Amino acid sequence: MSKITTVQQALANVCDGMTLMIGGFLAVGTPESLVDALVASKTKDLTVIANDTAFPDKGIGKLVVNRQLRRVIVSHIGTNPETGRQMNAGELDVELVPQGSLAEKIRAGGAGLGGVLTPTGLGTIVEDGKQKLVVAGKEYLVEPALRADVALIKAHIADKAGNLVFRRTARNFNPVMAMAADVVVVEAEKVVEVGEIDPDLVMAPGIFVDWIVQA
Amino acid sequence: MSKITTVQQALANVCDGMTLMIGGFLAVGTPESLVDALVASKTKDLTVIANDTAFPDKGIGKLVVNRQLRRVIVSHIGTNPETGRQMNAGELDVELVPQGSLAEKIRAGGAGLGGVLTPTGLGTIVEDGKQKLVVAGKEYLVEPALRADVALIKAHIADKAGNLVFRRTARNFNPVMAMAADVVVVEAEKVVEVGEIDPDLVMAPGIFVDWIVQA
Amino acid sequence: MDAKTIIAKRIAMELKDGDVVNLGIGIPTMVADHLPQGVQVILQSENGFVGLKPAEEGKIDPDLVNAGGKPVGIIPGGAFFDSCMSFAIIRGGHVDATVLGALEVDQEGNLANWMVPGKMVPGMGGAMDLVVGARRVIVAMEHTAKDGAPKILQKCTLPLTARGEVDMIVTNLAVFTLGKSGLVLEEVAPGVTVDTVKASTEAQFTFSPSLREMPIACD
Amino acid sequence: MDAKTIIAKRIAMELKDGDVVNLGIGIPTMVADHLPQGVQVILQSENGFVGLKPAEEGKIDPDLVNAGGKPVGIIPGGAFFDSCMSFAIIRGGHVDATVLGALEVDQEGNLANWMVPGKMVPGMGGAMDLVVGARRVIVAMEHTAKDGAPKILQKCTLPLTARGEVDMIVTNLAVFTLGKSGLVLEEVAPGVTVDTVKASTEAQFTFSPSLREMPIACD
Repeated sequence: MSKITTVQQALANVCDGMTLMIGGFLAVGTPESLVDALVASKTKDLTVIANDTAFPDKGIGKLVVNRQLRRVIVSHIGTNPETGRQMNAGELDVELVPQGSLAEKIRAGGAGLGGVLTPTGLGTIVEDGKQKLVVAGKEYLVEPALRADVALIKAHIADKAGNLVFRRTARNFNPVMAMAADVVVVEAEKVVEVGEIDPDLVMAPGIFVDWIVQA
Repeated sequence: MSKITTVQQALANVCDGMTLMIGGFLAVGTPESLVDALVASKTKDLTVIANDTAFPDKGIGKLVVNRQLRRVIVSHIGTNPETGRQMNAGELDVELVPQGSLAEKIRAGGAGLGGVLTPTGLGTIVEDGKQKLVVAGKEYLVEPALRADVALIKAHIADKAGNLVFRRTARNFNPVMAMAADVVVVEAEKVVEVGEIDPDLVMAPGIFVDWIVQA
Repeated sequence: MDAKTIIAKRIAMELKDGDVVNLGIGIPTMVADHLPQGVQVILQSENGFVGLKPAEEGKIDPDLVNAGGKPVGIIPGGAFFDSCMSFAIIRGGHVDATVLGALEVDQEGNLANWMVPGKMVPGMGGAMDLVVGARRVIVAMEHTAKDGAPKILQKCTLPLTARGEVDMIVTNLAVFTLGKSGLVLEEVAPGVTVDTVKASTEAQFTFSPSLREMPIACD
Repeated sequence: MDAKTIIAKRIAMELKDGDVVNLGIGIPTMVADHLPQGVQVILQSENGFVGLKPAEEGKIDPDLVNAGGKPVGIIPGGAFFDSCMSFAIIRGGHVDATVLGALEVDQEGNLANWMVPGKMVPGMGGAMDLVVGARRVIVAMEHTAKDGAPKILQKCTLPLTARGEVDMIVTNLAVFTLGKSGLVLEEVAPGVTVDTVKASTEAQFTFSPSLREMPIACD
């Protein structure tokens, strides 16, 4: 069964109310074709887990502006004034998570861990409602794992088995999110035949990937 | 300051009673020149954290046979009868850790996490003496982080800044251990100039590495 | 057909095309040789890759071994990774099935396959993670010990590998499943009676409404 | 020399050759331009690499940006990685120093730099991890707010970024260290009196036995 599909077919996996992970850091490494199709689809009430809400006209920001999100779990919203506006107006639920904790929570979700123990956030409002634990005499916050229904990620190269190669800082959250969702859709800049990527150089193995869309 | 040094200089960092991490899986990916020099050095009372104790004449097994170890933290000792013999005779303390938990404990040590929450080992003797925690209604074992004084690892290629590339299944615990020790010594099959490795293809960044020895 | 081949052939029928599968040493390894026509699985090797295949003669690479340290190969489309990623794959539910041997299994799905106190303590290696993490855990073993003692028990006596994780037991005599209704006998091997299975099994089990003969072609 | 340059130059003197350093946006970024001769640091960028350098003209790569999303370059010997590894590096103590701005710092080493309730809530981004994880946390800021209100307080009033992690504060007026003996005034800027520092600082502090003038060359 081929993993290569169209943007429309790939997004048939996304329904109202679902939780999505979307790769990218200030829209660098965000699968823009998938986001654009999601905007066109008018799917709504989504929860998005991502590093940030990018810009009003770029990346995840477009979903915010189009009011398709009910909730975001992100480390940063400062570059998208619309996110702050909707948050202050009570229209969008914003959960802010330290960037390193966010990465570990997603990784834990993909790795079958219940969570990790981190010193990050101790003594801050990030503590609120979280368990704390002492290990070897030091206190840590328990940061529970995160998973999503669907992950939308961007790769530089994908082979037809879904093995992925990322490029420069467009890598960011993409490989980690590839592990942590029930359905993983990749937008690849380049699609190559199986066997063209040296197995030592694969950055995310194809077994994580369900669908590949050519950018 | 160059990171390239001799085996002898690199091992000047290892003293009696220290805790070492040593890369490899049944001796594949183990830095044999470093192990041989350690055998010759007669350093003793070492604690070794590794996947296994390999074979009596290969990899970490040589340190067992030479009675330089007081304690091993490993997932498997079945291929080295001498480890079992010393354990049963009360001469060597053997802590057995599930392989995946061992990898995560080392990673946690390198990543500044206090530990991870894993379902592995629940209901088994691995639970003994460990904290348990319920997250989102599921029970997990708390597996605390591990660190070492010195890590001895093997790479296929190192550039002179310590950026590393591993090969095939010789990768195993090597990149993870590179994060988790105060001093990291790499035995590289090939040493190249800085800039010769594409920064996208570095598997462990040079900032982890203190010393490089040509195999 | 010998006992091991029966077990391997029957388990091979459980695997679907495209499944990611981790096979233990011994009988489980033989499963790969008996896959039905048209079924290709992706073999995961816990020492750090997906896409395991037998080594090609004259192409031995000392850096490319399986979890038993033996030389193997990799298929086009395979991928190498470090031990952390390998067990993230295993623990994270990215392995569809693991097939492994057992010293004892019990009617609650508990598995013991890693140590005999005072005798054999090789270490659990990756077994505990595999049994907890794989979506399906299939035990492959001869029905009884060499001395005829049952290995499918009411309660394991040896230290456990994992608690309540076994989904299926395939032996040379029978196939059992484990689920909400406990241990259920699904199939008996050709020429084997239910009474024989009963006599060699200590565990309590029920009969599947669709109890049948193990569909093993005699080739 | 303007306030920002004084601060950047003074902090640059704290960095050692080979240090791995993460620089925040604003004054901290300027530190890289004022490193003493012979000192080269390795800049870490939390969006996923070490070896940051300014972008070369005509060589803009949309995939290569800093943590503020601006085009940059990478030095030979640099390396890219994913966000998990980036913060493993940060949290794991592999960053020798982080330099970042503050809204408030207090005499217990607490730092507030990520939100003003009811006003500015951009999110903490990577700041909380950086302040907890870096071996040295150096705060770079003008000594007082624009309205002259002190920013070095007895106790932070804004939501904290991290508790007790600040090691050094460098302002246009003074240099403080934070350790077991609390907040210690180490240096005052050329032409600035201790009384001026006192008047613009709410926190209680002691004087270093080696209190001196900030060694900033006027070039």
